[in-house]
Amino acid sequence: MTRTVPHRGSGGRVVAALFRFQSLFGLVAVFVVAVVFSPRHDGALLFLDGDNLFNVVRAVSEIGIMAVGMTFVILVGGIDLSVGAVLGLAAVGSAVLMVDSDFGVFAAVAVVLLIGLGFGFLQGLASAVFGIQAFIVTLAGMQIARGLARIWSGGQGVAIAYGDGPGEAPLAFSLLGERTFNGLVPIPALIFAVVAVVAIVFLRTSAFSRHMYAIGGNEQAARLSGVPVTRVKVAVFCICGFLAALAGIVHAGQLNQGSPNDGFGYELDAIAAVVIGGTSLMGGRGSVTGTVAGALLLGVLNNFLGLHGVDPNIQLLVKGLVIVVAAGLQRLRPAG
Amino acid sequence: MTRTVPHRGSGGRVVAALFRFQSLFGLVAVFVVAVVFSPRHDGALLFLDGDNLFNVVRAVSEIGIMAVGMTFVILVGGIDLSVGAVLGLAAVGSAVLMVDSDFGVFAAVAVVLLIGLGFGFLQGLASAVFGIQAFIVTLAGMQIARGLARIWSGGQGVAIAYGDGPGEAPLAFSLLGERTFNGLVPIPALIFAVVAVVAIVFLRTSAFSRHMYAIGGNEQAARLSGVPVTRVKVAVFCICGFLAALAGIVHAGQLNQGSPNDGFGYELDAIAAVVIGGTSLMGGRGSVTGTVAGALLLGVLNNFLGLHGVDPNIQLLVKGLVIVVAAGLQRLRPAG
Amino acid sequence: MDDGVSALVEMTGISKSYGGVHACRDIDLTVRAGEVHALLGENGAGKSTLMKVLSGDVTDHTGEIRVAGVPRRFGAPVDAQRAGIAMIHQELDLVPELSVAENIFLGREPRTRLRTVDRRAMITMTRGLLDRCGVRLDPRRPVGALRTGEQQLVTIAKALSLDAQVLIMDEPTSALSPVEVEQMFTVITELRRAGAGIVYISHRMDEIGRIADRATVLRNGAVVEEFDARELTAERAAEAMVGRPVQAMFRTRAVEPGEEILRVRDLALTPRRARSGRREPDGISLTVRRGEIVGVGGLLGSGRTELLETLFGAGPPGTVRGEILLRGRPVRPRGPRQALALGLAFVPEDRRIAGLAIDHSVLANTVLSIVERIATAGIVPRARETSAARRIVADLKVKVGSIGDAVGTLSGGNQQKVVFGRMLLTEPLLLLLDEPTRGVDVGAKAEIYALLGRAAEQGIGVLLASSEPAELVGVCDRVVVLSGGRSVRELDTSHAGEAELLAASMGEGSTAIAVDTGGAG
Amino acid sequence: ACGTTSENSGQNPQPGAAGGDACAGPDGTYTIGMSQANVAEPYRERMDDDIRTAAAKVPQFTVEFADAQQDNAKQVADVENFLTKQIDLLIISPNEATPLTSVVAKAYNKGIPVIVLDRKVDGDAYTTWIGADNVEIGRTAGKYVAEQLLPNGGKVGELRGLAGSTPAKERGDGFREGIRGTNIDIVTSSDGDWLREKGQAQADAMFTANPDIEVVYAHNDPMAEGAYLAAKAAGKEKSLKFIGIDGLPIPSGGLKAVEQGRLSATLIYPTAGNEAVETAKQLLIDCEEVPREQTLTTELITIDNAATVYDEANS
Ligand SMILES: Nc1ncnc2c1ncn2[C@@H]1O[C@H](COP(=O)(O)OP(=O)(O)OP(=O)(O)O)[C@@H](O)[C@H]1O
Ligand SMILES: Nc1ncnc2c1ncn2[C@@H]1O[C@H](COP(=O)(O)OP(=O)(O)OP(=O)(O)O)[C@@H](O)[C@H]1O
Ligand SMILES: [Mg+2]
Ligand SMILES: [Mg+2]
Repeated sequence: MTRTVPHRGSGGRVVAALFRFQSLFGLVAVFVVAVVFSPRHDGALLFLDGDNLFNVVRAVSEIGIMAVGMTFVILVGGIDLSVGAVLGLAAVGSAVLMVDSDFGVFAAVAVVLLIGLGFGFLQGLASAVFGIQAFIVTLAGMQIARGLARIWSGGQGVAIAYGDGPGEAPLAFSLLGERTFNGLVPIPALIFAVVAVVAIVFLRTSAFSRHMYAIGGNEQAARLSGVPVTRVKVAVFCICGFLAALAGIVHAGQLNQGSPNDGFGYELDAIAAVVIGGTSLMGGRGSVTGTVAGALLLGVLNNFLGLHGVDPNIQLLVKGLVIVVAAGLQRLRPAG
Repeated sequence: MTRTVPHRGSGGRVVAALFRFQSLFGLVAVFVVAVVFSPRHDGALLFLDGDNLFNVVRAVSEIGIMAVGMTFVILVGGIDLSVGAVLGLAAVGSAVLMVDSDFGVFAAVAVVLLIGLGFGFLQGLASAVFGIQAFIVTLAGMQIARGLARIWSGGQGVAIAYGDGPGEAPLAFSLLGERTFNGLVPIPALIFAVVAVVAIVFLRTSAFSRHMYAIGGNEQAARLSGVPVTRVKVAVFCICGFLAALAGIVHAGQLNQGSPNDGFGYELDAIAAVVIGGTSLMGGRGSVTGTVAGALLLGVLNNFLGLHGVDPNIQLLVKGLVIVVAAGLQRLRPAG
Repeated sequence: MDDGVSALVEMTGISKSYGGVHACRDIDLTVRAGEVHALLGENGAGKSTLMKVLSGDVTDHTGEIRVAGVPRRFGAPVDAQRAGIAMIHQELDLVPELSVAENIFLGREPRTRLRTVDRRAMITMTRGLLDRCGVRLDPRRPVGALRTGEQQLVTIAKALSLDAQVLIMDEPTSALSPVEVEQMFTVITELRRAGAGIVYISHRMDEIGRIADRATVLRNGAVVEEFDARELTAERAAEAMVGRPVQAMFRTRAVEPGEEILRVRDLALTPRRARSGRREPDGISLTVRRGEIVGVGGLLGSGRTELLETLFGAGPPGTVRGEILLRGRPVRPRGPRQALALGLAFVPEDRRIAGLAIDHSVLANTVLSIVERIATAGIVPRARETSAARRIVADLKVKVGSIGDAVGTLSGGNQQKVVFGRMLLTEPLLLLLDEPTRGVDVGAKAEIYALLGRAAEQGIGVLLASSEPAELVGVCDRVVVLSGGRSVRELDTSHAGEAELLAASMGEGSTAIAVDTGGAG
Repeated sequence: ACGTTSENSGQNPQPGAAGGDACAGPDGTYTIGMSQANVAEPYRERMDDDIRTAAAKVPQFTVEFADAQQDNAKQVADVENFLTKQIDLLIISPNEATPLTSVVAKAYNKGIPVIVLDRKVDGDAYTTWIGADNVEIGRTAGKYVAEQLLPNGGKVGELRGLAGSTPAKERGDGFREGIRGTNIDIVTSSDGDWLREKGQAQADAMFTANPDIEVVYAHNDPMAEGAYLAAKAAGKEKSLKFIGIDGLPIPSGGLKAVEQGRLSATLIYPTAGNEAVETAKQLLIDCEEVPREQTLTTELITIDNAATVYDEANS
């Protein structure tokens, strides 16, 4: 009988619509700055050079793939500090399996992805079933993955040589370092795009994703509504581990090597991408679209600073400030 | 009238009393293992050697000092990833001020502590006033502090030579590398102890600490109860920055050098110490006693593994597992 | 007992304890088809716990549950839902970030053929459910943006969506005003007619006589009496719950109001950033004098909460127009801290969200607002702290084992008293109370009213917002009625009664609330 | 595990070529991109500094620096950025060999002369490599210990660089070659991760567990300094000998440590910064051929020559 209709003016509606794309604000801003202040060469804007733009995407593809998985974990209120180390483990795994153990590409990739998934699974168990805080579980997981990678690789980077002989990896794997569509689109960028699109669609349409949001928003309510909280949490860590391993495979393929130190510190970049994209570290709020925007923002920023040859130390300052400002932009959203 | 007095048997009471010291369980366990499996020399347990024990404390003193500040930040539900970088900035600052700018010890120390405090203040502002998540603010702060340290030092470690001449630091500063009480107790360990005791007393008795716990427990309720939430949060970041700077001074004094890369990754150790000590990353629950125990646990573990000359890769695995188990022990607390 | 009506649920010998607390001891309870079974008892009597056992939330209990004659053991809430048992929880368990529709179908999302969520079906079905409850809400709005009362309606719709044979309603009306309560009763009647069994928990005694068929009274975790509810009077029920006659609930004392403490004239707030779902003050005038209890009445969303928040400086930042005079001096509280310093005290509506740090001790929660005051040089003397807490716990008769216990283990009413006590310790001039007896049992209510009376006698002014007309009329000297953020009427309760209050609330000047008398839709 | 990639071998590289069109003589202006693996190691920061100082003396040169922060992938992106900007010459000090090989080849095949410093890349798609031989340095250190410090044999503790890094392996292997056939035992090895504080903490444990160590061989000077501090705390600094590697001519470097008597010796690990700029000059301004490999020699520094070498380096 009661009606409590919220009256919004049409102006409010426009603002509201605009703010739906708020996670893109930072990216757009940085992009515009990068274009306007792009260095030129023979009058052409170097930043807008097709190759350069694809370089940007390629450069962020690994962080981006990991950040998608990280978004999932953060949405349920967790965090995964192990992704960088899992990337390293996966890179080593791909190299060792193909080079030393003579696995085929598919076998190696499958095994490595399973390892990532399994690693995520164990972390998920520790955090969801035994109730140990995800931060500390994955901090420990990071060390363990790094240790395993060192042991497996014998402590040294394992170079991947291609060919049919023993000790050589199938040429197919080197595709990861190539470009497609007339040599324009790097394969890693393509993989990132596919992962992102699948994740976005998944988040929008699946019941599982509703459960994720619910757990992050109010775990108790989710449990009472019959959401299989533990299972969802564990699954989310599995996905994150899986994607970190995928990023590791891409890494190895791009660099023709798997080194145990690969991916060092990547977890922080991945988390930064997620947060800049507007996902709350408290869980329950955020999107993969935002994460992709966040990753691209970091990429454009790196590229822009690099193109200008900004002193690396100043780069640190600028990047720090941009991250804070971009995260601050997320706060402008009108409440409600 | 209903009485809902919780009747605890005396057995329950003992258990409850025991669990008050739960944060020490892990430390005790690791300590016992370290003693029992200590390498021997002429029949004496090397681990229990007085020098060795003090070495352990000295080695964790920097992490310990930072972890005390980190405890404060985490208690109000925040986190500070910048402490490692602030340590580096402070180490550089001490060296540069004394060596290049001819500051006296007290002036240099005062300025550096103020820098740490100011850095914490800015981060506190960004997080408490502008509502940007502490994780991301301090992640950016980490980069900024690192950049500043690199710029200030010119990228190279600044050696501290002692003497009265220009370009030489006052001899008093070298005390930080010395031991007192018959050359037994390292000064850094003493500083750590003083910081810890002050913090423990402060947390137990002060009105300010009641406010901290309240904010971590329920920020909105704290605000409505008249707790100056913003001020407390900012203050807590100031304290954390201050202590990180203190750790940086200790670092420079011990190593006779301030290098911009000092303290790299220390933030994770500090957080690990806090969490192993039973402080919840959600805020509102925890103690400095636990943190001290956590830091010592990490130190004993490192020392033990080092004494045995365990393969560094295996060390990573062991440390990871111990961290998870120690954090898991915190979960044993009986409900209620 | 067996009068031919089939028992949907039989619980026998149910016991459950938390640590040393026996929340339920050997309880038998049956729920029959087509009945509304009221479950009564003081705060902490074990009502919620018993129902959590039935709904599969609490699983480590002893005793047996039979559903339609078949013994069942639930491992999780889903199991109970599958067995046809749904529960509306006392603490609103919704996910703020999800929309109304998503909340209602959480865990049971309708799927398309591609196994994706069928959003369109979900929204249509939600509309239907909300219509049934008589609420017009956009199913796509996030629940976090809804008022407490609206959220309560959503939980009701959610429970309805389960099409449960047995529906447990744990204080479903605590945040509702009379209009919505009526609507809900219509729904309950419908359900009953369809053969569902309903367990109804409420501390509003007048509701019990109206809606319930049978009543079971718990005390100390055990069943003490069963009634035919239709002949149950409020007094009789209260006596059964408390175990002795309850003295007159509302005070009868004639007030001798003193000097004016608070004068609000044409108060209006334009928030810097508009937040949907809020009704900021838009022209409110009222006065409170020493020793006076002034009520704030109105419908859901009339702006009572927002008025109190604005006075306390806890509202959103924005431009305040009009005047607030505290003892004749103009003030403009910028925040709770400043308001407290001025002698204001505020007890918020939702104690879990805004009142308490649930894991912290009763002690820590009680003295929070005065730790600075009792500290010397920033150091809080433990003795003073505990004595203050002990005193207030004794004064308010808070039922707690030791002041070191976590406040989350107290019953709802006792939690409410802790928040109340914290504010009394600040020795305020003016108490701002927002639904202070929400979820509080009759006995405790009487205590709180007595307490208010005592506070008033000491010269404290009280401004009390409430959705319960009986409370406003019974406790307050005057009632200011709000509508659409304006003060539209002022009633003198020595002349006016509940009927007039209701009429005034629903009357003129309302923009936010359109009362639709023609049923749903 | 050092494989090679074959993908650039078809590109017909010209070893030692002057880069053809790259050379525009003294009238041109040149942008040089310097891609550094990381600047967290003092040695590499010094390399950058040397390049900066040397290039400042060549008016035609502007140098831009990039810091890969120990990340192969970032270094690839850094080089790509340089290519986008169409630099005239690339100097790169690779983080690791294989991962950088293909991007270096890409630059080289575009006609950009590439000077590789310190660590090599695989294959031969670069113009020239300048660096020192870590195995040789380790061997020299070993011989010094065998001949000067412990002629009658004795026990050595080793502080290793970061596990998994090539120099750590090479400096360790070389040292073992240098002491082969003597009575010297490496009784313990710990990872100091190149860091002073890590060296100190590891040495603490090392001295406790092995009180009879006489010499500490550290893979770099900072770790040797850390070990010295640990010894000092244990009151053993007089009876122990410390040797390090790098010998950086900076105030916090090994030369000063030797001069001031904390370290017995250090071995110069040349940064090749000056040589790189010199080579760039030959390639771009003088249009000369350069040798494919320029191996720089190390120098053993003891208290006798520390001060002189320091002054020379900073003159
Ligand atoms: N999670 C818990 N931990 C410890 N004790 C609890 C817990 N939940 C309830 N209790 C205790 O169990 C008893 C019964 O609580 P319950 O919530 O069932 O009361 P209730 O009858 O629903 O009261 P109210 O009317 O206030 O809602 C109380 O003494 C309460 O303190
Ligand atoms: N969009 C929103 N954002 C923040 N808080 C909100 C929002 N909507 C409602 N609230 C809060 O919910 C409470 C109001 O809900 P409730 O249903 O209790 O209203 P009420 O008390 O019946 O009506 P009122 O107090 O306005 O007369 C207030 O605390 C208000 O601040
Ligand atoms: Mg209850
Ligand atoms: Mg209200």
